[in-house]
Amino acid sequence: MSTSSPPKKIAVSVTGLEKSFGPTRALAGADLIVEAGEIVALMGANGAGKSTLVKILSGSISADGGTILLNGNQVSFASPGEAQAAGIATVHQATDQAGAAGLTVAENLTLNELCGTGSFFVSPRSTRKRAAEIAALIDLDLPLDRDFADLRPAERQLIAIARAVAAKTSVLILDEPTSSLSSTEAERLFSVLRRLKASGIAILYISHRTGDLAAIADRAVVLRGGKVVASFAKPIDFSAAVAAMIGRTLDAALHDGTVSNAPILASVKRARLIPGARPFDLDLRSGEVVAITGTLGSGKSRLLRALFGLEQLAEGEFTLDGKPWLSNGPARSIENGVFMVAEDRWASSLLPPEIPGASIAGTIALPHLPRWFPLGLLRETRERLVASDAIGRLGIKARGPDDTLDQLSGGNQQKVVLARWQAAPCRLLLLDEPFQGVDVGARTDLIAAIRNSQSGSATLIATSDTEEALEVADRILVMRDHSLYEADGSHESLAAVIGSVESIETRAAGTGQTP
Amino acid sequence: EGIAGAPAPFDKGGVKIAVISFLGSGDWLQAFEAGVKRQADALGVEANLSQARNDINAQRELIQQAINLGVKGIVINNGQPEALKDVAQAALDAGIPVVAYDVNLDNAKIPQIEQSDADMARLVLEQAVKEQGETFDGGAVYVSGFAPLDRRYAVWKDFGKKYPGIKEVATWGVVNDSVPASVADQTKAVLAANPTLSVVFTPWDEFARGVKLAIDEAGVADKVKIYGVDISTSDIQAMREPNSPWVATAATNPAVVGEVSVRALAQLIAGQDPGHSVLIQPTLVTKQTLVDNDIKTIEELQEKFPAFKDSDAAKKDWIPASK
Amino acid sequence: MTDHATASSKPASTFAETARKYALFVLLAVMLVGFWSAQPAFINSANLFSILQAVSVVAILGVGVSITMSAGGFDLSVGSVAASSVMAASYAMVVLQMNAFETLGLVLLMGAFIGLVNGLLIVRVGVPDLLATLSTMFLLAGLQLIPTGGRSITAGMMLPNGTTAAGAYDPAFLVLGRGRLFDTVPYPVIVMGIVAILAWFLMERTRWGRVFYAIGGNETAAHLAGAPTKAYRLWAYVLSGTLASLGGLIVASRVGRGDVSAGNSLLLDAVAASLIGFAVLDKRRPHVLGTVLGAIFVGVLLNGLTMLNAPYYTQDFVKGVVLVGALALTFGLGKKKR
Amino acid sequence: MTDHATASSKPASTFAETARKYALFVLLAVMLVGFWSAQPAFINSANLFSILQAVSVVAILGVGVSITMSAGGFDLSVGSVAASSVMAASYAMVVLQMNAFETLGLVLLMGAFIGLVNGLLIVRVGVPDLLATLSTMFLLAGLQLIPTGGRSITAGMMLPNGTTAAGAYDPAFLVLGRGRLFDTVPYPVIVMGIVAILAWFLMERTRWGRVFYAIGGNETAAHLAGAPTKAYRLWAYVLSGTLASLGGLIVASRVGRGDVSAGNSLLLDAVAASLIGFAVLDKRRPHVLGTVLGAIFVGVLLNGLTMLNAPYYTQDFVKGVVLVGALALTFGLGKKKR
Ligand SMILES: Nc1ncnc2c1ncn2[C@@H]1O[C@H](COP(=O)(O)OP(=O)(O)OP(=O)(O)O)[C@@H](O)[C@H]1O
Ligand SMILES: Nc1ncnc2c1ncn2[C@@H]1O[C@H](COP(=O)(O)OP(=O)(O)OP(=O)(O)O)[C@@H](O)[C@H]1O
Ligand SMILES: [Mg+2]
Ligand SMILES: [Mg+2]
Repeated sequence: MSTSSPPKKIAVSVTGLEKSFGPTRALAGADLIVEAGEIVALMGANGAGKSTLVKILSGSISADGGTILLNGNQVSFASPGEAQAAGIATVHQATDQAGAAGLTVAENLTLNELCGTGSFFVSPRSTRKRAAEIAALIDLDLPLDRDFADLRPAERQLIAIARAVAAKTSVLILDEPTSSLSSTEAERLFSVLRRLKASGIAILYISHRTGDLAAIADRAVVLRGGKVVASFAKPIDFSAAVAAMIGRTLDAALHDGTVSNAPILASVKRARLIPGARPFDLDLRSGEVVAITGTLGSGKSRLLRALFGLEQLAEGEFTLDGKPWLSNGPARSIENGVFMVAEDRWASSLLPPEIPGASIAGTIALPHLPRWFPLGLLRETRERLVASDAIGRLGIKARGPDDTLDQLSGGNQQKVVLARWQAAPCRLLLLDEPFQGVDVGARTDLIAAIRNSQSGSATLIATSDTEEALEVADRILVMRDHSLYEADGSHESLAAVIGSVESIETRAAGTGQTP
Repeated sequence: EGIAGAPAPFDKGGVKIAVISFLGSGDWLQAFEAGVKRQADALGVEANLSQARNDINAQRELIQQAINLGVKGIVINNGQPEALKDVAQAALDAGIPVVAYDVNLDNAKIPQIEQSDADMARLVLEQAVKEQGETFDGGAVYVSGFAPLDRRYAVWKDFGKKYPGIKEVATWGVVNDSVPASVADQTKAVLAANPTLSVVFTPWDEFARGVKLAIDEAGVADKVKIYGVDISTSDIQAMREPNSPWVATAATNPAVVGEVSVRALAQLIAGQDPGHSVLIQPTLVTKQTLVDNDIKTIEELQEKFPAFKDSDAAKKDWIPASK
Repeated sequence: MTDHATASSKPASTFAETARKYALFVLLAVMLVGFWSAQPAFINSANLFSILQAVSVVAILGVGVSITMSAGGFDLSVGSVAASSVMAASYAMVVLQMNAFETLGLVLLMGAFIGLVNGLLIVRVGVPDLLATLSTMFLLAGLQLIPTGGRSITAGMMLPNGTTAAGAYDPAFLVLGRGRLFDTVPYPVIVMGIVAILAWFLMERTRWGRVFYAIGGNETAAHLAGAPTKAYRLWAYVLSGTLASLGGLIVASRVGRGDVSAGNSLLLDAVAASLIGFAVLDKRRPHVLGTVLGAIFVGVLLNGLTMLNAPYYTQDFVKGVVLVGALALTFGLGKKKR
Repeated sequence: MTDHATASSKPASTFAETARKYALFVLLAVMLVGFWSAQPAFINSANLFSILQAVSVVAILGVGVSITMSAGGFDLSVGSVAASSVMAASYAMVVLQMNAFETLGLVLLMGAFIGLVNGLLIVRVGVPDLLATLSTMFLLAGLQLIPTGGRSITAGMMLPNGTTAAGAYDPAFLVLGRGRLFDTVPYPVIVMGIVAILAWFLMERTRWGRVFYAIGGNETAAHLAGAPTKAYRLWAYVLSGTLASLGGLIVASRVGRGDVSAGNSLLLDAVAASLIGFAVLDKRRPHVLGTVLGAIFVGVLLNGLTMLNAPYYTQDFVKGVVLVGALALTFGLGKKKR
């Protein structure tokens, strides 16, 4: 299973790792080796057991069986603290665990040192100084005094990454670190990872973005049903890897974008997202799927939030079905068939397991309760029915509609959140980073589901991953400095559009323009 | 284990009574219940003691519960008439005799035992006038809503009318979990604001302790004197301290109150009539008497003052004296 | 595609799970049998009803507390709302000479209004729940005494202006607290039953209850799912205030006067009831059934101990021990590994 | 890397922000001046020190409460720990005839032990914080009375076994509560000062303090960052228990006898102090400086009102009004849109 270059030192070696959650066997004897100075991509469908493996390696849960060798010594960690002390740094998949609210950005950047063995005395000044050093490692530029609670998911993810990179360990594990990052930030992360790799650190990298993996992985290992089923050395054959992962081959994802002549369903006129930004127009035709991409903080989420009624435009107006549309909040939007999946699913959609309605059925039903049960009286059979349907349709890996979301893998949680908005007829569907952590197979299914349900409605998707945009959209727009750029009106091919988009971005970066 | 020669049912024994107090804790209650136990033991009676902890509603429930339990008689210790009249009547209807201490249930069938709060306050305030003259700036610690305190404070107000020279310059007070400490903090503020203050009337010994603490801390023990109500071993020691500002207190012996209550109830159970009103006279205790007679505890006070130790109220030949 | 296991049947629950779920019921049964054998009078129906009557006020307040808790808040003011309601009811009848129905209406409105003030402080002004309700608690504790200058309210009392109060408690009002249906079931027990059933239905069987819980679990998520979260949180406090004043009305009609000491320990007991309720059915969250059962649990314990003539200071102790025991059992058995 | 996040320099704080930050200080100053002009005796140093002395116990307990709160917990048992400590100290000296130092050691150990039990119930058994400490609260309220059969403890008292207690309060012990440094500063104030400084240093200037807050902000995140979160939460309760027993020692040495009380009002006051502290410096979280200032704030208010001979029942009311006002000011000005 290991590659054939003997002089390299084995940093981590996992054999026969077992872990069950009740009846779910998350790991069924997984084996894995990562050598020093190597980046190994761990691939697998949603629920394959990747995060479980990561959690065991990082000491946050304990294995039921199997051995872990770290630099040749057998280890078993009782806590994340022990794993860190032994030289394993981890970026976890869940962004809600990336830092502590109530603490500042600076404190969160130095959290590992605070929680581990940093200097005993701290002051706001010393913390800021150390935090600035850590932030510099990945060129992170955030106001150090901002409360963590006010950060956006991408920023939280970057903090977690900076912390792990700063930990100076022998093994670095990243569980979907780029799921909220755009390609620019991801590219910056990769160069940091390459540098770390050169200094002899072993890196385990998990992602559903094949593009990312292609860019940095030396080797790919595929996990399926809790076991390693295949391993690919460089050059990695991704279509074979995906086939091993999901048990089937995917059709070429690209579809030809036809120019839609359908009537305009929603439109934005002369809009400024923030004062001083360049005004833009946007028309969404019925049946159309439009993707917006752009760098971190460019305003994608803000546009979606404004359409959903969570924020106000600085200027400009919306129309929906030809009538002016101004929502004062989610309730009104949902009533009128404008739905939104917000970008941070942990903060925006998940309920703690002990409360009623934290199940798959309850999560899907929550926004539809007034419509489904106008008299107020709940009928759980109805909720279960919809949930069972979604489980089957989207291939959600769960025991049934009553499972609570905390038991699902990240990707499966995302599917549930998406399923929620397919459970009711809609006019305008706003999806903010909808494929965060969704495996390629499931993504194809989701895209199919989105596209099939698009007869009388429009979909607007914000994504920082151009590959995703390419797969899902009829039309791609680029958001930069809070303004939209339609790269090319002719739509000869989507690939060409992306190409021109990238060049605009490069030009813009070249001018040194700041917002 | 009955008492030979006693009227039924005491000749056979096995009598069970309930004693239901409004108070929740404290030295007064402890002594009262000890008196109840002593007399009940002497009578061969089982006394079921319960406390409403200052919750008048709970006291109703407890009386109801005693009726459920089928006791032979009920002593109601303190409380409020409006809340208790109808449950007391329910007990009578169930054939259970009731006596009430310090709460006027206004029922011909219910003997009232009283320690006369008014008499206690008058005793000690007369002592104050005797020692401090008819002209002084006084203050009272008082919180309304507690029936005995209301009655004692009313006497203080009357004294103010009777002697125009007595001026009430401040009233303060608080009832919480740490009365002495909280009252001490308040008193210090009062002392600072009213340098002329020379007499403090404390209708409850917990208040007196707090005021004494403040006077000691402010170092004005020679200028400000405390006239209080109630007594306990620790009160005696506080009064005996050299240069203690607490110079006099008036009290009945709570243990005696307990004994009298049980005796009156026993008579009712035996079908006899203890009389509708049973009065227990208070005693004035001054710092001087305590020091002169070298009295250090309640027990020693009882020895030196037989009137404090025992009361003749509600006695009968067949009722054995408590040990 | 993904090789997921979709056994939609729930797995057979383990022994530990069942034990956890019913621990408090079993304990209650054991207690009932224990007290019964020690004191046969314990189990007669009059006594059982007086236990229920004794806990009715705490249970009603506890239901309010648990509703605010499910919506992610905490109402520290219930005790003083109840106490103020006792004073207000007495004032209405004794001083203002209102009749029973006017008094009921007035006091319930007052409770709702205080709840509204709490709610507005919290959702409009943005004061944290504990802080806002703590302030209200202090405020009411003082406010309720001002109209009468600190005195208790009784028929024929002297008013601060020197006149004598002309009114008295309406006998119809006293029936609420003192009467019994069919001469057996005290009305407070019936009120408690109705409140419990309605609240249970609201919280567990309607979409509104679902939203209350969703807000408590993750307010942002509930908001994004279209729930008017502020309105819901406001309503939770209004409900809690109204229920607290209902509890106060029962106390008033039992006590028959406006007493300063009424409602002293109601807050802590109500909170205790709803916290014990967490353990009932192993829900680990506030819920109505659990709250009522928690109140009854404590009521049975105290009644039994009194019957057995346990000294008063052992009661708190035993309450604590049983609590710790029950909790250790419930939570200890279900220890989840991280 | 991000192209927005412009200058890392702080924006000039707006007027509202500054107002919010110092609202409580300003209010305190206004109060001081107001009382001073109404009653010149208010401002003399003896009175100011007696205010500080009056708040010292509440402040010390409040610091404990705010430490557990910052670690995401809540200690409802501080009041009864303090009350039990009063009884324990008295018992140690009066019945067991210990001297001042043995007593101090014993009682502080007891406080730490109770904190440990709380902590273990919470982190080992998994009982929710409020529930566990509520149980302990009830348990202690009863337990403290069992050794003396419900009597308060004074020299020469009769013990349950019929003998007379031979010991007495050690005069050295009384100095703690009654003595003054340089005949001016009461020792309790000095103890409060030391506790406040140490706790402030611990919470704001050491790694440990940051971790307490991190745990309160997001326990999982702190755990994943390598903090032994269970140990920290345990320690928070041990600290809180120890501080509560220190508060109890001060009460005991002041009052000079073992008084029966449940300590509930200490609990509420301590919680109030740390909640008011949220508003100090606009931190919106529990912190030591705020707690101490919150306690002083209430102390000044009560002292001043007493001096002005305000009826006792207006005090709670004014406390409530000022609280609501301060909070509305602090939170209302800084209303954040969701
Ligand atoms: N706490 C838990 N309780 C119950 N089941 C769990 C728990 N955590 C994980 N599982 C289950 O274990 C399996 C593996 O989950 P894991 O999170 O390791 O998947 P993953 O490979 O990381 O998936 P994804 O790509 O979606 O993040 C899933 O079926 C999941 O439902
Ligand atoms: N919660 C917030 N607090 C402060 N600033 C915010 C917040 N949300 C958005 N912003 C600001 O608004 C601007 C646009 O952010 P938005 O979230 O719309 O960007 P985005 O393109 O969606 O980026 P991302 O890829 O990070 O999701 C950014 O400059 C950001 O700093
Ligand atoms: Mg995962
Ligand atoms: Mg975004």
